[in-house]
Amino acid sequence: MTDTTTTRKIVLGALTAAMVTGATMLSAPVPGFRLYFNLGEGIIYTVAILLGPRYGAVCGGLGAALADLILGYPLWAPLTLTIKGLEGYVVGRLAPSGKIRAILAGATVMAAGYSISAGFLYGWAAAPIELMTDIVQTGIGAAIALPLSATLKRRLQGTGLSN
Amino acid sequence: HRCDPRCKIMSVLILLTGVFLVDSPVGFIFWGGLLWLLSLISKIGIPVLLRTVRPIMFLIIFTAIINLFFTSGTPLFEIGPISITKEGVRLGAYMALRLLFLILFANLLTLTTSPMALADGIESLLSPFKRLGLPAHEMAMMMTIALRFIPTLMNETDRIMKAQLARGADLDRGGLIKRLKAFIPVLIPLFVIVFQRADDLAVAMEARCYRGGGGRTRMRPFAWGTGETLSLGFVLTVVVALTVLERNIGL
Amino acid sequence: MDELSIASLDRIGYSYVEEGNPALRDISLEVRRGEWLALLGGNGSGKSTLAKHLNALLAPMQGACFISGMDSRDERNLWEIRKTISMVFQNPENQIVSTVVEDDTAFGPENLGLPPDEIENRVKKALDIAGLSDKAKSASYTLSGGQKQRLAIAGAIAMEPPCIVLDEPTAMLDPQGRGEVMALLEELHGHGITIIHITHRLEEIRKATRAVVLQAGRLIWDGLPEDLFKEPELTSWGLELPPIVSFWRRLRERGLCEDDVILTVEGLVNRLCR
Amino acid sequence: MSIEVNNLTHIYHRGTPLETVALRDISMEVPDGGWVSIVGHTGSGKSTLAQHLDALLLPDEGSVLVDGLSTDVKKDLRKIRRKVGLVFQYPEQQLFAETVREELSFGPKNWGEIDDIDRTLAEVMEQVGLDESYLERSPFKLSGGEKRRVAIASVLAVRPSYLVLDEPTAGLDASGRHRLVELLSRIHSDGTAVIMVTHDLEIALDLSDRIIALEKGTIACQGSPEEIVLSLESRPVSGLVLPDICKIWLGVKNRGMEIPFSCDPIYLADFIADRS
Repeated sequence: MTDTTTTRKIVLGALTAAMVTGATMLSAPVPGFRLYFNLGEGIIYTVAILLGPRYGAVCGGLGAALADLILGYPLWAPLTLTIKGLEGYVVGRLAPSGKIRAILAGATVMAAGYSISAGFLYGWAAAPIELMTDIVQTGIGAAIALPLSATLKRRLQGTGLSN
Repeated sequence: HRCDPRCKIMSVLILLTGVFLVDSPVGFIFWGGLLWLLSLISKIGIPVLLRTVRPIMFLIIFTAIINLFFTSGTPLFEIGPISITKEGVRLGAYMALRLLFLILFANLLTLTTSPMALADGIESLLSPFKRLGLPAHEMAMMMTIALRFIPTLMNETDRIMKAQLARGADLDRGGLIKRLKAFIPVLIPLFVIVFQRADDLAVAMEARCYRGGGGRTRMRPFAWGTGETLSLGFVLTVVVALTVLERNIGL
Repeated sequence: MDELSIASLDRIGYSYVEEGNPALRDISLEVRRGEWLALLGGNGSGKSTLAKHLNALLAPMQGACFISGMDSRDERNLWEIRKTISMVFQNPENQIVSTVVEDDTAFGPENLGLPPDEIENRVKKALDIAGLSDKAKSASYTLSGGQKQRLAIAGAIAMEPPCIVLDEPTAMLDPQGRGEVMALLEELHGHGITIIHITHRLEEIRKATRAVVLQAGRLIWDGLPEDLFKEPELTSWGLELPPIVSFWRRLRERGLCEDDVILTVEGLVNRLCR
Repeated sequence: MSIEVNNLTHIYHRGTPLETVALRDISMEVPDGGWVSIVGHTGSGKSTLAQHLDALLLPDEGSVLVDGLSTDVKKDLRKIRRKVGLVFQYPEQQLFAETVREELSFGPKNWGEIDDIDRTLAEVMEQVGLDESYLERSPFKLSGGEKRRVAIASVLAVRPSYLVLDEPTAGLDASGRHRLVELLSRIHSDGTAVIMVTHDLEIALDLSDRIIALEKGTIACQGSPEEIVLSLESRPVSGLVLPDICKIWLGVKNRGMEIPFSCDPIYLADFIADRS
């Protein structure tokens, strides 16, 4: 039964990604600008902190990119896949040595990625606005993820559900 | 354009690259023609295609305006501190049009291809990189499962939110931080459900003989025929031709 | 090895935690091809643990479990065993992999590496038997509970196993969904598929050809379903009598029904109003 | 004091292509201390109706009044939710706290009613049949049936006047179901009105004073259990199958025996045995 773990990894990655997609879709987006504030970031950070960089990358990249596809912004999907994937990875990688630092690093990756993309797509004048929304977005994410990951970690201990 | 998703993905990638290279009014007219042609072939009417842009129209206008006002250069006219420059008008119009075309081509892909077919196409396109350690099959499998569970998880979230609401939780009052905190009793049960479900589903998949991508076949195999090669060749030729042509006329 | 035997358990034992109470103790059971075996027991009787042994999701700690002659402790037999015995679980929601009904049905055959037209044939046939042909292109989340469980069963039969184990397939369904699933089981049995149906609902065993009861990890009863209804100890085994069975048993105690088992409304009313 | 539903209509996705009428022109009443069951097939609108009783959904037409407070008045919504406790299907899935005590205190804290909380919790734990040592345990480490009882206790902890339960027996085995029925009877005899939404006609007939049968969003019939059985015999409702024991009662009665209504097989068997 060596494959149990691989299969479970795939499934858990997929389900956490679906959570990110759902959380991103739940809040009504301001069209196009990815200016929608939502709980997606909070879930990405929580998953990355609890389960590590690989899950962080999968749920961030895949989950958020699927939301772009479903909400009708396919153009942004590949960008999101890369940027949020990297963001989730960075948070997961750095989380063991400090959650706040990890989130700050992830936020930097996200903000830089989207600001540069915005520069290319809408002109450089738009980049600062994108940067601002990204900072708010990560702030919301951190406010959710820090308490959530801490309580989840404690509560799931010994229930056979923790990883 | 009901052909192999791989062909469609590659074509759209070529088209998107092409759009980035457009740099003259003539170029945009050419591209408009190409878009019209493609929408004819794919039997998606231009009105349907344009409707997909409506929610993003705000963004296109925003792009135009922001470039209009914030580009320095030869002033056309000034109103108080705001000056509109020749370069600004040009850049604003180009950026907006370029964005419009990018969105339209990307939407053309998603209008003609289901997310499932996209997942399969991406898996197949990425499979040559498997040897470099890229988990192409796993990514496609995850995309399939994620798509399947998005509606289920959203229903469950709704139910948990209502259950906590019924217990007096207040999700839409108070300051931002207070509201965010109120979501924690919703998110914890959601995570618990997800972990439990991951275990159950993994067992169910293995009971159905799932053992990774190796040795799997598919019910609808990809058929890369001459049609696909021709259309990809066509798209490539047209894009290269248009770009070269535009450079020589436009400049 | 007996040609007619599909699963043969030889004194198996299993515990989830070392030192803890074993989930299964010393169970021997021979399931024959073509049987419809009802496996009964209350919560914690070990019936789900036993089911997982039949599909090689668990391997016995003591004793041995042979599926079509293959020893489940040998990992090389894993895939052949899972091809021989398919498994359907309690929660249909947690078994459906794909958004589209027919794609989900194809999941098993695709894992077996079958050629595309073979997969398509099997999917068609399986959906037909499960009564879901008109839903083939539908999204799985639009199905009712009963339809979802039938889809899970279709996914199992598309692998064309000689035997299917169903672990409380009706527990999460409404009465209509339960009826649909029970009718499908009857149909599968008619197709010659061996059925091992795990349940705690006595009313679901009437069509079974054999019933066994587990209690606290031990196999305590084995026989014909109609004989089980006569068993005086029945209620102390964590099984609840369907009201019609309680009614009949009470009448029998009061001397109104002889020893023949009458468990239909018409039969009882006719008997009482002769 | 009662819950009154007048001509309630609920439409999902109004004004979109997905528009569906979930409830049409529903009128019903739940008296203080009563036991009303809402039965129907999945998709008959019974869960939607349950959410209206707790002001989690608001009427598109008609009104819902809880002790005189209308769900139309926005500032009364929280008061209504305070009076009505709603236990969702599979309520154990909503548990989140570290200990049972914290879980049960969630409601009282939200309503700002934490005076005397220890006594309330002790009472509630007794009502659901768990001893007080459970208060310090993690709800995630309990058995399925215990989790469900904790979830019901978490709704009872604010002492609602009306307790609405959506499919309370779903997924339980025979003994779990048995214990849950006992628990509900205890809550009811302690003075709480119980509104049970279920597809389990057997339990509804056995326990309630009054039954409302829904079919495709409208009331197909309502009345006492006996009236419902007679009505379902003459006019079947899709998805509602009469339990065998009721069919036997009907069969014997229709053959001319004077037999009082009951769903209890032992009572019926004894009655018939005594008569013959």
